[in-house]
Amino acid sequence: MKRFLRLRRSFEHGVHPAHHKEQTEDLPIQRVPFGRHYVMPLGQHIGVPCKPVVEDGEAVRRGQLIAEPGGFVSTALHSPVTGRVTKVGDFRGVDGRFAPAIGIEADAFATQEVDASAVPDWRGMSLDEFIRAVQMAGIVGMGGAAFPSHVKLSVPEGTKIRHLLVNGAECEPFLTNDHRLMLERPEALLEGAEIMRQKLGAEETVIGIEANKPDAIKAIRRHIPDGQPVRVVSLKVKYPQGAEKMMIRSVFGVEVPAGQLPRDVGVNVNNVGTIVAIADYFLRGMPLIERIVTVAGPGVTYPANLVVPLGTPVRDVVRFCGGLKPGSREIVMGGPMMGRPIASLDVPVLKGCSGILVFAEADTSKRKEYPCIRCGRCLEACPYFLNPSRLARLSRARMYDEMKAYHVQDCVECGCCTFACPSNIPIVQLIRTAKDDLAHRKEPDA
Amino acid sequence: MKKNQSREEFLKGIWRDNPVFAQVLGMCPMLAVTNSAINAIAMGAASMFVLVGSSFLVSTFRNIIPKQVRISCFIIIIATFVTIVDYTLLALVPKVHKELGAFIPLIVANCLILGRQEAFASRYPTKLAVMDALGMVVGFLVALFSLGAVREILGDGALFGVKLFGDNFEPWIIMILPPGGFLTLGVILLFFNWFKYKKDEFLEDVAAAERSGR
Amino acid sequence: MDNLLWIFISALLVNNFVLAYFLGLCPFLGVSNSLETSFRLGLATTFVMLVTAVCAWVLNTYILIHAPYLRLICFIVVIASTVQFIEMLIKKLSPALFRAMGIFLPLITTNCAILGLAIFATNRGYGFWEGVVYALGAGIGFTLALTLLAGLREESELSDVPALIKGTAMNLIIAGVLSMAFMGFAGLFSST
Amino acid sequence: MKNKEPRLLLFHAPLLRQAMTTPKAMRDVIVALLPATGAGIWFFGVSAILVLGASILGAVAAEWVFAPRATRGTSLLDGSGLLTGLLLGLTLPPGLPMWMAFLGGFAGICLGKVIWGGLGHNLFNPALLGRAFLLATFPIAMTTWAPVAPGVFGMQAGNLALPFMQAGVDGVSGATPLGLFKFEQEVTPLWNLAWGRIGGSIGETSGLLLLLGGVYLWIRRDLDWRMPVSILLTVALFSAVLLLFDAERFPTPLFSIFSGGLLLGAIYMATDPVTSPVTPKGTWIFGIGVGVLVMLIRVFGGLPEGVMYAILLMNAATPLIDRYTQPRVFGREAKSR
Amino acid sequence: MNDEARKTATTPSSMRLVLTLAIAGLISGVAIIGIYESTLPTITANKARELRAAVFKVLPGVTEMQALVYRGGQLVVVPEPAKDEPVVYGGYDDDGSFVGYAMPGAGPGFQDTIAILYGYRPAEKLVVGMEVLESRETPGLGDKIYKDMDFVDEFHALTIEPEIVAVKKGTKTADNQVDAITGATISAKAIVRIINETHAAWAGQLPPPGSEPELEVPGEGGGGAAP
Ligand SMILES: Cc1cc2nc3c(=O)[nH]c(=O)nc-3n(C[C@H](O)[C@H](O)[C@H](O)COP(=O)(O)O)c2cc1C
Ligand SMILES: Cc1cc2nc3c(=O)[nH]c(=O)nc-3n(C[C@H](O)[C@H](O)[C@H](O)COP(=O)(O)O)c2cc1C
Ligand SMILES: Cc1cc2nc3c(=O)[nH]c(=O)nc-3n(C[C@H](O)[C@H](O)[C@H](O)COP(=O)(O)O)c2cc1C
Ligand SMILES: Cc1cc2nc3c(=O)[nH]c(=O)nc-3n(C[C@H](O)[C@H](O)[C@H](O)CO)c2cc1C
Ligand code: SF4
Ligand code: SF4
Ligand code: SF4
Ligand code: SF4
Ligand code: FES
Repeated sequence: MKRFLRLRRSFEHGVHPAHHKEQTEDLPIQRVPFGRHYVMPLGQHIGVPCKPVVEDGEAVRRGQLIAEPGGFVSTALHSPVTGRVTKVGDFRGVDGRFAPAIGIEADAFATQEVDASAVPDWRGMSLDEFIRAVQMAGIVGMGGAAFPSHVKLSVPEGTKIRHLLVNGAECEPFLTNDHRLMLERPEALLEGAEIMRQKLGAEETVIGIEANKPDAIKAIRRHIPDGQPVRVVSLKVKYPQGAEKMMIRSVFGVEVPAGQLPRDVGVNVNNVGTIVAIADYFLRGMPLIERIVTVAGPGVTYPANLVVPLGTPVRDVVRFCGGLKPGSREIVMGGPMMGRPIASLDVPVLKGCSGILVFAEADTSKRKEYPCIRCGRCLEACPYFLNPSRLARLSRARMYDEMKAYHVQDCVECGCCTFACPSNIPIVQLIRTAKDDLAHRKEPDA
Repeated sequence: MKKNQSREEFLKGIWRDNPVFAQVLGMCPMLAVTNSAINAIAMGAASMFVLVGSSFLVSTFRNIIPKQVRISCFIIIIATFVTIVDYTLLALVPKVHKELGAFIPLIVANCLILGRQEAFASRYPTKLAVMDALGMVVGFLVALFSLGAVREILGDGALFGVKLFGDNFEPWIIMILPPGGFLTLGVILLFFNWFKYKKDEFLEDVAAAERSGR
Repeated sequence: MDNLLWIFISALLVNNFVLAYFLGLCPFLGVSNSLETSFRLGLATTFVMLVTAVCAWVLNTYILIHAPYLRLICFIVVIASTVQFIEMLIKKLSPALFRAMGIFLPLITTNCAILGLAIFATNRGYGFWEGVVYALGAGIGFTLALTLLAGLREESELSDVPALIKGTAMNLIIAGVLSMAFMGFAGLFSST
Repeated sequence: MKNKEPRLLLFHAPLLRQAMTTPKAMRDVIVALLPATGAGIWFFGVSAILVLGASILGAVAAEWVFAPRATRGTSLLDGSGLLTGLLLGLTLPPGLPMWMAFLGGFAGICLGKVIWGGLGHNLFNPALLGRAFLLATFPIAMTTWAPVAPGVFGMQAGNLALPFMQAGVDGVSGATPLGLFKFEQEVTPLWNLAWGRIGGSIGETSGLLLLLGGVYLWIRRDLDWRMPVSILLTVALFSAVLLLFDAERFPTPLFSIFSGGLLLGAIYMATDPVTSPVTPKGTWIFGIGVGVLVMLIRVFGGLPEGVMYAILLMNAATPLIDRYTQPRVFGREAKSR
Repeated sequence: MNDEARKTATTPSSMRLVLTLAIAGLISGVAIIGIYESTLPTITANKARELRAAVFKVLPGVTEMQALVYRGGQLVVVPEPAKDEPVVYGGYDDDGSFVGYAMPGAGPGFQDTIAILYGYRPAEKLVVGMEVLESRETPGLGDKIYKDMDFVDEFHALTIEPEIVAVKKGTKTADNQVDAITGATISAKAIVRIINETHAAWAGQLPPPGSEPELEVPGEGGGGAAP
């Protein structure tokens, strides 16, 4: 059975949204010209916010450290441009609320180049030094969660990482940034992967890519240096193929036990963007100061794949793409399935922002909601085999504690259930509400 | 004072604390024998005799009966009265007895009766106890009758066996069958709730009006 | 006279104690809000019914033929005391079992389903085995009805039932529908 | 650039949805039922139209009357009330007085839907609840099967009985294939069963057209194929086994499947998503349960037909089934819920 | 409430408890026996009257009856048949000559057990009357077995051998056939089945026609309890 499943190279359940990638998949990556104002939020990664090391008015160079980690699950921050720190204080964040950040004004006359003076010698490093270096390079998961990558590297005693899994699934519709990256910089990807693999002491690197990117698969296969243990695996096109646990299931045919982490089955999962970031730092000395963003969606005049300096206001990016079409009402950071809607165009591009998608009101989820008719479509969709219908009804009845019995905590909020629901029930929000309630009720005693 | 207290005890059972509608007690005989008005009345009468009689005895001897064995005593007393009723009906009106069948002896088990002994008769002086019993049983009778009447009228097109709608009325058989019992009582309870709800609403409005009036 | 299979099926489905005879409604409406409780109450009832059937048979064959007028009192007293005795026994022998259903026994012993069983069995002149099978059918039937109702009630917690209907009214209507559905069993195994 | 800042909305992801919506599902079912309905009208003439109309009217009326003033009318838009009425009508004998059909639809929606809080909250199948109510209330009228009408314009006198009055003429009962088989040991030829030129409820007679509608629903992914399959398989197996015992007394599998309301029930009523289990395993259990009950009632019970009762009984068991067939969660050991 | 307090204050001796119960029991016993004794005659009289009425109904022309049971290989007359001992009633006309048996029988119907009494004339092997004593059949359908006179009348001259069969309404041809009731086939067939079964059960025990037991005590027939 397991064997058979492995042959299928996929997981069970999940959904098949139209993937809308044709808009951008053939557009080469471009650079956005530097603008004037940049904002670097201190808490743009999962975990503890970082601590600024610059003051107002201080001059900073592109790639210079401007904030250091605030703890272990935290990373450094570097200036995306050469210029002056305008303000260390509160700026409007993605959700519209104010949050601590560093404002930088670009120097219009500076040559915006990174001083690659100090390229670290990763071979010489011990694992701990390497982890520290990754942390100081400000590298986090580019797969959307923006989880500090060094944390994943630091495996506790006894657990042995056998596989490095590079996540090139890009299962979310519209997004093609990982796709272009794999197509245009396969060497960098392979170099980065090799660095990670050696440091982790993993036996092999597996690169998982959805079957709808044959060119990327070919490109990478072509560049694999002989002797480097790399496997490129073509995966069934299905959302959420890119969810790490799903991908592990697809590639290795094993399920990561609930509540445990990939490392517990000897796998370390990293997004292709993350891997390339590793290569850029350890081979070219460039910390994480820019990322590739897909700008697409029915509301964008000229869709594109762009290299965007972190901290660039969405407004500038959108303007570069020819501005918004009339009637655009919703802008999402990330993918249409899991991304977050943003409250204003001043929001800066963050490390975890894989896409900027613009929709008109008609395309959004403003649809009439009907009662749950218990049709079971959501059960058929949920990749974690939960019972979303039940969870939603329990949440409506405010019976949050009962929801634990139905493993509400195992939900990753992938949105498959809501996608599948014919009654347009906001299942994910209902589940999120319950999770928050449970979490906050826990706080006092924990 | 005492006078209208006993009146109070009598009245509460009929509506506010109606054993069936408000307290949901003694359902079994309630539903089982109410497929015709006459049976309902007969059952009510039987229960009345038993309840009033035993309440009288219990409250008269309430100081003599030790707590520890009171339940047993209650049951013995009740069972005695029930047996008496049973034989009397069998002797005087065999037809009715046949209709009510096994449900006369079952009056013993009726929660209502034991409940009243425990909750009231064993604590209060005879007069009040009897009044309370009367009130309860009249309330019980009202419930039984309304149920029996509805079921007979719809289920047989008749009341007390008198045809109401002429011969080719189509009887609603279900009303005489068990489901009819459950459904009818359910609907009656629904109206009871609705009425209470409306009443509360009304009272609130009045209160509000007064407040604004001040 | 009636064959055992028919006695069993009749008591279990066709003439279900709760849904066709309206016996034991108080626990049916009172306790059925939780599934576990309902199920255990059902088991306890089944057990007491078995005891009752045996008691009734003994009484009928040895005592009541001489003094029929003592029927009611005998039934009550004997059944109650026997159950109490067994209750103590269980408490001693298997605390687990006691916790499972013992707590219900006092609640049940005087309820009308039990007494009804004794009286019906007597009226139909059932012999020992007939009585036992009858009790088994009635008990399991009671458990079945109780469990179904409990399940439906728990489900209705999740649906927005209008406030007016919530409570006894709703339970009665569910019961009504159930007994309507059980009418389908009418005549089961009687014509074969 | 040209356009001024838009006021941004903050709808939550996922922004994408698959095409199906609940009202569409209801509409599909109605469409799927049209052929069988047409056949009913063809076989039973004006009577069929009258009965169907009355039951639909009853259902919709109840929906309308009991809707809270605020949403009055809107609850009709999802079409589930109409569907309930139609399905109920299809399960009624063509000769039924219209007032009874109306009452059935009304009672079905009241007891079967409104009380529970409307669409999606009901525990029992409203249409079948309505039918069960009628059958228990007017057993004679409900088991009086009009013969197939002479032509499309044929009509039963019974339809026009005054409200609350009897249907005067009491027709021949037991004229359904099942009745004939059970009480006169008389087998109806299979072709008649499949095509439907036989006595019975308006919508139940034409097996082939019902299957056709089922296929349509299956293609549109509106029904869970497990349900009809499990029911029909169980019934077929059950009667096949019985045949081994006594080929004389028991019906053949094909007869069992095509006679009575089995196809209508298995394809359109057991599949009512609201009142059947959500979990796939639960669906199998439900289906098998229905199959077994149907055969029990038909073969060993007093009534000639048991599909309605079987489905209602399994409806009652659905909460339990759902509860004990929770799917195994990803990365966890298999356990009940 | 103060008497409440008093009660709890004094914990009575177990002696007192037993005594109380004993007294209560005694009183109730007396009461019950009293009512029993005082009502017994009327009750038995009622029962007897009902029974006689039923017997005379199912055996036309009968004016006297007595209870017969099968003991020691033959039918004997008993004033008081023992409990649950199968019994039939012999019916006799004015001049005391035997007319036929009234035979009680019971069996499952559509809803619940049906109990009937039917008259049987062994000489012609004829069923000459049938009365339903007890049934919970559906009103309007099943209860036609005693409300629908056409059906009841069919049992006035019915050949019982080889056996009675119920046929679809209006298709009666032979005189061992009964027209079933449309809409209540099952109940109708149940009646027929009960008669057949009862007949089969007694077949071996009834004496050959002509040698039935004599009428013993004129007047009060056996007051045996109806089944
Ligand atoms: C406390 C904590 C510790 C983690 N440690 C590891 C780790 O050791 N190895 C790993 O692969 N991922 C680790 N993760 C990261 C998660 O497995 C996951 O990769 C991260 O939350 C982003 O993944 P997502 O995009 O699927 O949410 C950790 C996450 C948390 C919250
Ligand atoms: C529903 C869901 C879908 C995801 N899809 C992808 C994906 O397609 N590609 C990807 O790289 N990460 C995806 N992620 C994030 C991965 O689970 C995982 O966090 C990431 O690959 C770890 O690498 P990173 O920490 O470098 O981002 C997804 C996460 C979730 C919960
Ligand atoms: C609510 C209800 C009650 C019924 N009651 C009886 C009954 O008491 N006796 C009976 O023989 N059939 C009863 N039936 C069964 C059918 O009326 C009857 O058996 C069926 O129509 C076949 O009989 P037929 O061939 O004479 O029409 C009942 C059916 C229903 C739905
Ligand atoms: C496949 C399918 C089957 C349905 N079957 C029924 C049915 O048998 N009876 C009914 O009242 N409604 C049925 N409905 C409509 C709807 O589910 C029903 O009105 C709800 O039970 C009302 O809450 C069905 C809907 C679908 C999609
Ligand atoms: S981040 Fe979103 S779009 Fe990108 S790969 Fe993961 S799921 Fe797909
Ligand atoms: S998909 Fe929507 S309607 Fe269907 S069961 Fe799930 S929540 Fe209910
Ligand atoms: S389960 Fe969902 S909420 Fe919980 S940590 Fe994972 S993604 Fe976040
Ligand atoms: S959001 Fe949660 S419940 Fe819904 S499909 Fe994804 S994991 Fe399952
Ligand atoms: S009256 Fe029957 S249990 Fe209470």
